[in-house]
Amino acid sequence: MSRSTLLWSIALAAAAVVIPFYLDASWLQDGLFAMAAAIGAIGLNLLTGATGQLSMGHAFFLAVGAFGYVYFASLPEEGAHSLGGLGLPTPVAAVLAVLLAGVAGGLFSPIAARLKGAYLGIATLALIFIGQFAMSNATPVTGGHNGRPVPPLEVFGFVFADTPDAPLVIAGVPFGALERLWFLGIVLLLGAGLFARGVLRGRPGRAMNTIRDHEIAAGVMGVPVARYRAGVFVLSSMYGGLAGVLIALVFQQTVPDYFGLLLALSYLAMIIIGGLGSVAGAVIGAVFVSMLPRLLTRYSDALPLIVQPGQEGVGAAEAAQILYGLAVVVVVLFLPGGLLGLVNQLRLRINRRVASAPAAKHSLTPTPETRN
Amino acid sequence: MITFIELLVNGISIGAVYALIALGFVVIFKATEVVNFAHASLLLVGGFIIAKTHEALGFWAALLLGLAGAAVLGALIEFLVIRRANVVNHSVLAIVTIGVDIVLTTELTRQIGTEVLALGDPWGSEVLHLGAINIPLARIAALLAASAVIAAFLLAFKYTNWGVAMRATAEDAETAALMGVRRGRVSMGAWAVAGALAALAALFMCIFPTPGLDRTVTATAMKAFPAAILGGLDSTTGALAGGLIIGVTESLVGGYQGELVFLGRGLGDVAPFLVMIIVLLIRPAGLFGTRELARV
Amino acid sequence: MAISRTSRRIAALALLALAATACASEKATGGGAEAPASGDGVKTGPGVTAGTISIGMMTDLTGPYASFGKSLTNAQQLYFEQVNAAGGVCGRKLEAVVRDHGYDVQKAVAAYTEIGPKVVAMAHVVGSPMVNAVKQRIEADKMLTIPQAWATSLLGSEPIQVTATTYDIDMINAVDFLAKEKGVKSGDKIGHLYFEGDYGESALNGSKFAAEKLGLELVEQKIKATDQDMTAQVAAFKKAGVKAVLVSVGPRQTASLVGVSLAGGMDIPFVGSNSAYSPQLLPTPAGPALLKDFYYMTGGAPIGSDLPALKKLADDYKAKYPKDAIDSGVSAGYTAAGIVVDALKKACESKDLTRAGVVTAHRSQNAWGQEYGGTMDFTVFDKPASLRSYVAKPDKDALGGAVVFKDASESDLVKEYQVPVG
Amino acid sequence: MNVHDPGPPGDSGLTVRDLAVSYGPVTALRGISLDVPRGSVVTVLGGNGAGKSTLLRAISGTLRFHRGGITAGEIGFDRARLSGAATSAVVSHGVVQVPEGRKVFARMTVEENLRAGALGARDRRAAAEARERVLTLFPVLAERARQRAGLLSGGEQQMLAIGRALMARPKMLLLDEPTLGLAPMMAARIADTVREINSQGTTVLLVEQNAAMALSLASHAYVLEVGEIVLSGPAAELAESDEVRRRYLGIGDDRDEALLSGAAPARPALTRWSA
Repeated sequence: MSRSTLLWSIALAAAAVVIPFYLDASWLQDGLFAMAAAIGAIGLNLLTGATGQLSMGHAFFLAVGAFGYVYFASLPEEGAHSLGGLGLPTPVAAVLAVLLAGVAGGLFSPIAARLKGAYLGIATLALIFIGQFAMSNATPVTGGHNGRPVPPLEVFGFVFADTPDAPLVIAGVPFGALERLWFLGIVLLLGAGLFARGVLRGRPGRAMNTIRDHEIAAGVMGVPVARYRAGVFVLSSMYGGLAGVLIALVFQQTVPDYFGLLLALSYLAMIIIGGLGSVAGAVIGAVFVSMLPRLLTRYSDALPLIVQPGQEGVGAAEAAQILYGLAVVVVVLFLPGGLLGLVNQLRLRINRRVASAPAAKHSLTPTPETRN
Repeated sequence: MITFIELLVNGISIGAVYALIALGFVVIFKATEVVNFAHASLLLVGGFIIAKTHEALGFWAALLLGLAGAAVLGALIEFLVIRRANVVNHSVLAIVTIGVDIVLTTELTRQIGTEVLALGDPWGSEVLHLGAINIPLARIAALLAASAVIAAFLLAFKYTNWGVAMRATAEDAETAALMGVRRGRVSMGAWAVAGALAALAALFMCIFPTPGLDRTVTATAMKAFPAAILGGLDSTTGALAGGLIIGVTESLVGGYQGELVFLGRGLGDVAPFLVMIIVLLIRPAGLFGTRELARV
Repeated sequence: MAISRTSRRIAALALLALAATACASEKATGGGAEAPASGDGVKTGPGVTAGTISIGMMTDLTGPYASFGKSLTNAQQLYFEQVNAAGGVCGRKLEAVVRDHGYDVQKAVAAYTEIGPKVVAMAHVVGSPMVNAVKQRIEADKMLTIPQAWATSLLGSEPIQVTATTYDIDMINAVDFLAKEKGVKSGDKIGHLYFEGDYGESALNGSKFAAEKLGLELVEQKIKATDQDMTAQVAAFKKAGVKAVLVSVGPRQTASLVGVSLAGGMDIPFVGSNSAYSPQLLPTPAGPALLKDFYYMTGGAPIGSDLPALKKLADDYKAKYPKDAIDSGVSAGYTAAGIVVDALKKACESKDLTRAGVVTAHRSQNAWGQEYGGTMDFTVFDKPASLRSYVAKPDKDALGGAVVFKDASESDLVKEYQVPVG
Repeated sequence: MNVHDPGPPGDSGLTVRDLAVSYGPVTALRGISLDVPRGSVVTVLGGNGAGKSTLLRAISGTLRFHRGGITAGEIGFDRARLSGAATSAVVSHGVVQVPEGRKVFARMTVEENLRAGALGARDRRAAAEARERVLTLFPVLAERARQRAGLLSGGEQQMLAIGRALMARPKMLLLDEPTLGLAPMMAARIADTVREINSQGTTVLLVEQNAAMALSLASHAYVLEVGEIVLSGPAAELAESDEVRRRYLGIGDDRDEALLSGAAPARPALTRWSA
């Protein structure tokens, strides 16, 4: 770990810890959505970025995770729509939900193994439509169109929910559901990120990149291509499932409609914008795509060209859409490494300037430009 | 029986319109190996131009303008984005087209606003009565126009220099280049043709049985994806077959929903995708697709 | 080991940051606690200051219900302006906080988290999935909320006020109307075209109940909002030989259904839910078909009716928004704004402008809205506020594209009906 | 046995000067200089991986299909500069390549393949004449005009590939291992055809592993090894040289060696990935 990386990590960690003490709930919620998106995007980046398998159906696995958790954790309910549930302890439910997403990915992997490129992309697109159909018809599991409430996670008696009867106050700041979930989100994201980085930097990562770049060569070199492809698909689905569980916990209500095509496409946009094939890229892209519309909405009154709701002109939501569409195009045309590549370049430049300031003589020494 | 025939004819005519869109996918895929997710916006722009100009220009001139407008937009996307994107992985190009689509669709739907725009077609809500069978005139027009355009397209594809260059490029871009084929021109032409086909499809998507053009039209472009895939992304015949299969499936499943209730309601929308998955399980490159091409 | 040293440093730094600054945080007040009574002796809470009362709107300006959302927002802003011009409420000016969710559940949740802590009530929330997504929080916040959706799943919650009738009540009254005036009789078949989801399913509950009571056979066709062409559905209805069709879908699908039916020689009456019709359809090729034998049910009077309050609203609206079309959203939004403002006024009388105080004040009214053509009972919340539906008919020349065909009435069937709640 | 020393670039025929080519970080050719005078047949010999195909790609402008590029040097033909030109421009200057492996458009008919060959040319009358010439040269193509090219025998496919290239009425033909994988009889026929094409005035640059055949056709030859020219001279002289006899004409063909050492990339299967 280099000195600058260390400093960066410390700054980020400090920021992450301090944020819930300052920002109000809606910022925390946006942050949590971004974290969930980042986990999902890391998974998709393993699949699409690192292994070259186009998946447009990632939202389906998020849905499996979200509804899986709700079903495993809820108690059955009688009512206008009777709802099923297993009433398991919530941490168990969360783990099972992630596994279930993996199983769903595993069930689809025979198809995934047979198809490539565009065919795989559109076949996974079918998952979205079939998933929507299944979710709105499987009312006892999903609550139908309206979805169902999400039981809060409870670990060793600590509840990740608002507890008005027994408020938790730390340093004078009341800790509600979002403040508590914030730390859970950070832990999950960190774990998911480190694991994925391990995978990418190790042997499996190299094998995945070979499959992406030269599938036949990978086969010749003795990489079990089919097994890897299926394995990565399952792993990526589990990341999706985990993201789904976190989103459900933040939402407090899961609704089938949410897990639609737009969500799936936004995940693809994230990994492209952030940078294909790396963990940091996925995180940067996720933050960009999920925070952009919120920032524009919030500051629409201060921004030129953006009108208030109800007026003629480009509204904040539309501006965000256009910007994020443009970002995808611009990144592919001009920033082959995504925002991550840009960040690395800037960092390199700053480091070089810092390094060259005291000893200008050495500035002629070539610096490796192609660092990951 | 009458219901069945009505549903079948309806399905075939919708299928012909899907085939127009699917052909656009196929042409672009053959020329540039890109799956074009910006097709929805080509559809929208064609319809929008027709809707906005038919009152001033008359329907036929507006239609021509719509076709030309969508063709120009297609060519522009190729020229400004696809050609300049220097990527190895074609999945990335597909995602770029998603970006393009988001930008264009957002702006166009903003322009359309909350209106339902009429396209000023000459067929109105008239219906042809053949004994007990009723078929809207607009549907017959769709069937005839789509068949004529598809036939013309297939002939051009087979017999013109443009078609030969397209097919040569699709089969082996490097060798085609060695023959002096200008790849840029071929792919730009493909995008333009796809745009025009989409505009024509937009016309028939937005006239009677449906009330007019509004922001939801883009959703229909999604249904042409399974059509193109199940036929085989690199096969023009496949696009035709795929379009018809999807149209007829959708029509029949919708019409016999009552009898199919055990499968869950609202099946009509998913049926195309289910059919597609089943076909892909048996033939991973689609019904008429070439196997190697699936490796891209 | 670099890592462990790093983590130790991080922990130390974090603790330091916490200790040094947490106390300075704005959040460290305990947030959301009710402020004591202000100078005028009125107890206040979130969204109410000494000079302003903030009211939220969660609307759809960029999604499928954009035209409806725009009318709602415009009309409510108009209402607030008028109230402010007349001196405001409780000596305070009303201020609207508008967020567009584009009919996206996640955006709605995010919007609620953002504006929820800053407002005293929600003058409208478009879409029942959106209301459902934040229902628990609305209840926890005791936030008076007027959904612009009429599904039965929204009933049963004290702070949530569904205006007038629910979709099922409308459909029961519709079947009654068909039986009494359109010659539908026992043994006949009637069709029901409906959207998947709350809206369609609520409506279907009503039609099922009424059909069973009257000995009718119901032919169901469920579609999605993305379906545009109703040819297949018409063929199915025709095959079944239905005598009339109930319509609980969007305006586009209604236009296609009615147009195709008539063109195909199926000349029967159609009765829609209030969300099935929009005056924007009249200039399209489906217009003539809609004018022929199509009706729609609505709990609130259509803006084209003769009520003086609505006539004045139409004039004021036209003066303020000359470019915008007038549709059902205008009267619906205006009425909902009226409900919220009246609750605020009542709460002011009892010197309690906290959210809970507003809900309590609201729930004390049992005959609200005479001037808008329907009395609503707000004292119960597990039943619709009204059981009476108007039958409206499209009309090219009328304001809002529709006139009252039959005055609001409550069918005998509705009295026996047990509304499913939640 | 002199190390090649080309004269100053003339305005006739093909001239290559100090050419270097790399694929990303990998350098495939360096310091290549060679001349193909107008009307001659010149051959470049070399084993697999020596850089023969790269040389042709550099001339025909198809390096970018393989993510490669010219990093130094010049290629000229008559007065035109070919280095840096688009493939279609190279074709319109009259330099046409017959790709290795007889890449005919397998899903198109023989007739359509020939038509594709004329796509670079504008003149219709000329195209008709070229077609006459090709069909006289290869009567079998006329017989099979309506058959799918993929169904032809190996030799027929090679004839089609050459015929297709001739449809553009080239001044110069670049041939990439035209006898690879053909039976000796068929290889001899192809050699005869090349001779005939040359006698009709077309300059030929022939890249081959089959040194015996190539040296019998060519007036001048170059030997390429690991990206550099190691030998060059009049074909007859080279044919007498011990080294060439041992390495390219002897038994113990090093093609097998190359395969064994794993240097042979799985070319045909990979072209689509890299395209």
